[in-house]
Amino acid sequence: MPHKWGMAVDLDRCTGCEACVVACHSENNIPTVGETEAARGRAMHWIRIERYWEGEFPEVQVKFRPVLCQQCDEAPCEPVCPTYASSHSEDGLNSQIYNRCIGTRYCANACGYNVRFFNFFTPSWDKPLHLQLNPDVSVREGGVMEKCTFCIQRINAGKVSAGIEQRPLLDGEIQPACVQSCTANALVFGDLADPDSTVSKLSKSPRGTKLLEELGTKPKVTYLQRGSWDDSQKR
Amino acid sequence: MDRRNFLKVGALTGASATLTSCGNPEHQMIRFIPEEEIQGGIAIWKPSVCPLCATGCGMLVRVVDGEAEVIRNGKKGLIQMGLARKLEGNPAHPISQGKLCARGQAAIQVTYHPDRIIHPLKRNGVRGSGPFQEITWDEAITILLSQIDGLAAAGSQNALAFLTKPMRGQRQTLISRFMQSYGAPPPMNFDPFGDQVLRRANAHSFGHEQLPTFDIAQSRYVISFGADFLGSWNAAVPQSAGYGEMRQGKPGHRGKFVQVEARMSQTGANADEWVPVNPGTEGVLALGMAHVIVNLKLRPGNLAALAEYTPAEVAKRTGVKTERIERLAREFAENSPAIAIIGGTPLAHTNGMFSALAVNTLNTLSGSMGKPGGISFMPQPGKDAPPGTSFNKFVTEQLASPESPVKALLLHEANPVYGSPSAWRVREALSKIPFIASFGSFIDETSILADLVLPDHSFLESWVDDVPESGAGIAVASVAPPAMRPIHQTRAMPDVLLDVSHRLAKPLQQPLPWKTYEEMLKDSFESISPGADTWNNAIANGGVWGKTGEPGVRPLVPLFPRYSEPEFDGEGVQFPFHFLPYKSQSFLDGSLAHLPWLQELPDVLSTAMWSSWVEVHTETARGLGLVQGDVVEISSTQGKIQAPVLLSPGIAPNVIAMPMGQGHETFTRFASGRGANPISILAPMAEPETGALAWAATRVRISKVDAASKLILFAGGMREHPDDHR
Amino acid sequence: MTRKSDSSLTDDLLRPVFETSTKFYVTAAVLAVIVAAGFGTWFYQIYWGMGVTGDNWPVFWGLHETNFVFWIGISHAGTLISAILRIVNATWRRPVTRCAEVITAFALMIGAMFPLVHLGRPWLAWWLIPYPSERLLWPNYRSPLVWDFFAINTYLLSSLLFLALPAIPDFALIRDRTTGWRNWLYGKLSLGWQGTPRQWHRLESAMHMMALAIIPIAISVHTIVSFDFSMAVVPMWHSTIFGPYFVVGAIFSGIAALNIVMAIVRRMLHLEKYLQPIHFRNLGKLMLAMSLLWGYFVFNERLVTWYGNTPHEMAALWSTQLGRYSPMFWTMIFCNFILPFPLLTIRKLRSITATVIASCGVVIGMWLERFLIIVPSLSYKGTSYSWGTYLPRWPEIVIFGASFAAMALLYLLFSKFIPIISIWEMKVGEHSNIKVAAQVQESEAAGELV
Amino acid sequence: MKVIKNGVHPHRGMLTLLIILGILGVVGLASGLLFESSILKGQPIAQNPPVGTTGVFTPAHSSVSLAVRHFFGWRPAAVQPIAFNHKPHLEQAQMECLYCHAGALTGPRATIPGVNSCMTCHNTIAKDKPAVQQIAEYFNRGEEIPWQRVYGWNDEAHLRFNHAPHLAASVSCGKCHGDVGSMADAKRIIDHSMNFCVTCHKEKKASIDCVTCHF
Repeated sequence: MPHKWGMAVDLDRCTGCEACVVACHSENNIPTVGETEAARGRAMHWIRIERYWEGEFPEVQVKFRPVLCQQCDEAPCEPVCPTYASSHSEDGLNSQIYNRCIGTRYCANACGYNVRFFNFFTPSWDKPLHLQLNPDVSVREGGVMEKCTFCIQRINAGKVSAGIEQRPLLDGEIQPACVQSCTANALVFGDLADPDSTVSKLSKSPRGTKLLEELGTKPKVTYLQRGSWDDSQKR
Repeated sequence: MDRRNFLKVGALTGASATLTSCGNPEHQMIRFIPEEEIQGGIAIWKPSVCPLCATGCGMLVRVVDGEAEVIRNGKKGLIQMGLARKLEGNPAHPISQGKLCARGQAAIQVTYHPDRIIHPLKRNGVRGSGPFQEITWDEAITILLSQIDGLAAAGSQNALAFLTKPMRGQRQTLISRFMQSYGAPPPMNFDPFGDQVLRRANAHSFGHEQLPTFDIAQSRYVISFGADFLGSWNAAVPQSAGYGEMRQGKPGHRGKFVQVEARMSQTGANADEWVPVNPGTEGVLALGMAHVIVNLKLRPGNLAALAEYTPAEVAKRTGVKTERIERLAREFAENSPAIAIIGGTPLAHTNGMFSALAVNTLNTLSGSMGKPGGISFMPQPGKDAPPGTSFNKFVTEQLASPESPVKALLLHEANPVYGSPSAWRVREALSKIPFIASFGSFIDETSILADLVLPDHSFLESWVDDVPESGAGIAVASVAPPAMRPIHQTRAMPDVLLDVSHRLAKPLQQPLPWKTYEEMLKDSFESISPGADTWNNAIANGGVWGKTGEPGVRPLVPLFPRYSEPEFDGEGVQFPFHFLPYKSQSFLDGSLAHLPWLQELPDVLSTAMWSSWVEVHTETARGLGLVQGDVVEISSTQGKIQAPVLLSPGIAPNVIAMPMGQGHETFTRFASGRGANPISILAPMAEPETGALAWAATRVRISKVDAASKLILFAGGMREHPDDHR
Repeated sequence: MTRKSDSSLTDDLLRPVFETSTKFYVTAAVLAVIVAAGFGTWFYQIYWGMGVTGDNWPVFWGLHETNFVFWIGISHAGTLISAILRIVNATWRRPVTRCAEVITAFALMIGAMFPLVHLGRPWLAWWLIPYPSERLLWPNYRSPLVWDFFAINTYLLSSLLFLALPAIPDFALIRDRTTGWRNWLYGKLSLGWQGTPRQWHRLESAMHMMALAIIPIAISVHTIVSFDFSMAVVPMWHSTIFGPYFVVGAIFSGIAALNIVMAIVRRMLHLEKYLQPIHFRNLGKLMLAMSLLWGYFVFNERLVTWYGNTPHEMAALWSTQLGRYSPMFWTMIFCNFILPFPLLTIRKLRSITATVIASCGVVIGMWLERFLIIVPSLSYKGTSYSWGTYLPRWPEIVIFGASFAAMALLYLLFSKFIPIISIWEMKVGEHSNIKVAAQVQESEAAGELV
Repeated sequence: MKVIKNGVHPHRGMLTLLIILGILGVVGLASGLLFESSILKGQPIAQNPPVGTTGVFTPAHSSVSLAVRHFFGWRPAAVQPIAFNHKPHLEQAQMECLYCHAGALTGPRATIPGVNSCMTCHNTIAKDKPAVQQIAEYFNRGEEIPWQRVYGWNDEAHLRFNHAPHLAASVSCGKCHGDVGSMADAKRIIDHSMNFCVTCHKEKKASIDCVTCHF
């Protein structure tokens, strides 16, 4: 049975600590573009914490929202790619095949969430910083689009070991770097095809919403909205 | 040629023909035989301890083989070795609980930093100007020995000083023993933004001179007075984990969280209710709540002692409405277990002690001390090191006497030249010292003054140990062997110190019998919990932990502190704004500004990268005719700095705030000459009892200056459209 | 002016082919230098990466894509117009058609360059060609970019044919007047044309078929170009009117370009006798009609968006109406609508110069329109946190400039090798009816300035 | 032929024009090349390359020739520093592939054995052989032998191959590496084209998802 990888993001737990952001950089060899390029809007963060102000001083509040690739079932990025570099994997991931990418950047324009990032230059690391690179993930060269993969290298590794041991994958056995690092356990990853998995249960929560649902992209990331204290008092 | 290549040729045009002639990329470098058993491509996880902040998270290091450029017997070459690739929290460790914050995960870049000092250095030119020359370890040790022995010969052992960042565990023990047995004063810890005030207050209130541990997970109501406990204060990682549980871990019970502060912190941003108060009046609010609680007989207490803290009076002082005070008080009393936390800014006023005691009183009233969902104190096994002496005292003495009382200074990972107000004139003080040796891994504002640099291993390359002060309900002693072999010509500071202690003219064999730091750790751990394989288990798991003794809290009658008015430097007309420097979420007090991942990490509230900024309330800015990105000059009585403006609705109109961390003069290619350092313009105000720096007691004025803005924001929504950024 | 003898007409029209002034060489050289600079810049961009452009997150498309749409638009001048005119058999078309068709051919070639220029890894562009590869992969036929690939190639091929067919008799003409390599060359080009009635008949019928076929092709091409945008769920892109909107815009800018080119050719090759005020006036009328249509579409697009009032679309909309992009928008309105109107309607103002001025305005305006379709929408896409903006950098601007130089250069060379006015069609016109002459006299009576 | 009044002679006119254009075209491309080759030689470039303050950017390839070779998938055949001969090891000594290439069983990389593992046998066996003596020299110098990889893909393939699952699926070494036993030094006799991989994956009902190999 094919898997259907998905994520639940509990906005009530998320503290905006950004551990996930660095974890992602570390796991996926995401280049540090430097001051000049960052100023030109070329900084790469496969996962980011969006911050929104609400209300006015002194009654001001902030809402954090971790945004990563939503791994849509109806992904706008997929049909527009002329070379299938952006395509739907068996497990329902929006896979980005770097070697097939010719750099039209059409997928990034089509994406409603702006979670795709383009290698405007070929990155390099001041020695010996290159030793920190994760050998299980390829380093993308200039002209190639990249994005969150739900840590496909971890998914594949998990499948391989399970396959060799000839056992099914356990719920929570595979954790993307962001989920693993999330200090408040706000991120939960798992198989939506398995109704008993934690993520499936959370995705069905009454607090569950999808990001920009109106686009009809059928995201596999569910956002659990913040509860309010008074509700919990009523219960 | 098959079809495929034919098409390629077509695509490539004739140009390729001319291009193929160019040079050959593969160049051969000699490869040394590996010095360890290692299988290619297989990842192994090794325990370690995060050294970046005082939390002391236990972590796992993912080690995969790779080819590092090293020098072996004079030859440069490649060697296949196990290399740390990623840092994650150690699930078995009670503090980190398998998690690690952004800073901790970026710690890996300390090891691989391109500007790390890779071999011993000797000053070669004017002190502070920079030029160093490479020397061998033997030369380096000889120089150090001659200096120390020289002092001993002159009979002025007490002229030796040791300055470190706050350290715990055996490193601290080793250093203090070394100093003690040599006959020098105890080592100094440099930590101007630490929590001495709170520790002292806790000693008064609960008999523990220690930071508290909060059981937030079990708590139903958390009110925090300025404590950024989810970001940069105390044990942020376990506190975040607990916070998550408090919110959604207990079905049907969603704990409430109220934050009291003048500038919205990352923690404040998560609050159900954010309560801005006038700077320095947090304690007043706490006692106001206490007054209501006692008055309404929600808890027993001596109302007379609280007479002056009637809601009306408190409202006048704090700027918080009476009804709100009463409501908060009621909620706090009715939803137990409840926790009141104080940390950061409120303690950084001249009346910090008052505020701390006031909040402690609130906690005593709540009755959740030492209970689940309340506050406890971690037992700290093997904590025998005497407390360090005051750094301020040392500096003043230095400046006072014409002839430097300190003849030789040993420096380890402390950067006071950057990290203290310019009014302290640390640079002058240190410059008077004839000989300075630094064990640090980087050239920063302080270590550039050194005459001798003996670079330490990175924490991944050396034996690490720690005894966390707070963050878990049980006792924890962490220890871990090196996760990887050193990639540079460095040596572990403890080993060097032991080596030196044995080779002194009067060897310190007796107090420091160990050959290596490893042996010392082994002994200490077997003394903590005797047992055959304690040690092996400890280094396999990354430490030992468990219930050793009770996290006892002396049950106290609430003690009601006397009110003391906060004092500020710079009078209100000339300097209309309170100036709040705060620990940057990425760089803390600036010691992490050299890590590129953290430089490019968007600050979660401002989304700023690679830059420093000053937060100004939207209305205030409008009044001053300032827009997003305008560069302003911030002047206090002590000096002036420049920074771009960041509009924020989350800050009191009479306050401006600025993150610490940027504004380094010399601190690697990534941090040098970037942004401005708010610490430099702080007034040398102090909390009277502890003498701790009151870093929030400075007032400033701001004026627009004509300068190119270096404000780099990740969020295009804020970068391009400051008004639509909601 | 009276009817000329065939030979004098032929000599007139062949003069550019045979006479080569130094002025020509200088112009060609200057243009060639600019084109070379363009190629050098492209190489620079390939070497370092797309980062040398102003593209960023989230505005991943900028000037290159604008130019792509712009040039494809320009290409709609020729073939489409001449095809229509041929079908309705408007006699005044005769001197105009070839000028027009040439524009199509070259504008398409240049336009088709830009998709390559904008690629992050252009050396892999051949993956768009469907061929059975050892990877067992085909292009993704769901992608509008692949549709583009086919549509543009089809259009290029057919308009080249459409250009070549009626040129055959003229090739033959030159063949008969030359010796040596040119005799050989034009001999090959003229495909053994002898001018027999059968050949004439075949040519005519072929031209008719082509004319009929080319119109749907042309329309489909720019509709498909519009699909590049309208198929994506991006504010202001995801619109059903984009097809006709783009086609109208294309023809609009096409006619403008044609006017300008005709004026230049007229001046440089001294063809005042053949390209006459009437042609400009008629094309002007056509352009005016297009201007109205275009205005209607713009109004329509904006009104619907405003009425629909979805937050992100409104953000993009207001940025063009009052926000950061509004100066460009209002310039566009002025150039495409307010400027042409008086110049093309008021009799007193009507003149070649006026038409040319209006046309220049329209070309600028239409370029702005392409820019305003692409950039603001991308700037205001997705969550407001990730909004952005765009400013071009020098490589884009250099390549932009070079594309115009390339157009001029190609046109110059073409007019050097092939008479820019179809000689035989002129002759046919001379013989078949006197209309042209009549119109000419009438226009002179109207005191048209030449 | 007919010479037209006061005109340049047509033939010459055309030819000169063509020549001029040709030259300019070449200049255009050459300018690019020169600028670029100056980088290859490490000379300072006139215009600063558009790189970040941290100098984090390089061209996609260290040299144009490398780029071209990668583009065409040209890889020179591996030339080994020592004339290693698989035959005796596999035939006389009856060794398994996995004895030396142990990594294949448990990990992604088959791993080329280090000089240490050579010496485990060869400090006693066949010490007289010149090749073995060469190995000993390396060993004594404390250096690894710079063996060259025979197979493998260039970076643009973004291919993450893992030996372990293939062995678990009992794919014989020879299936992808040929009968190394019959060769002196291992040669790249099987083209590891995508076709080769995908065909086998299809036969074995293994996943042919792109992300199975490319990530």
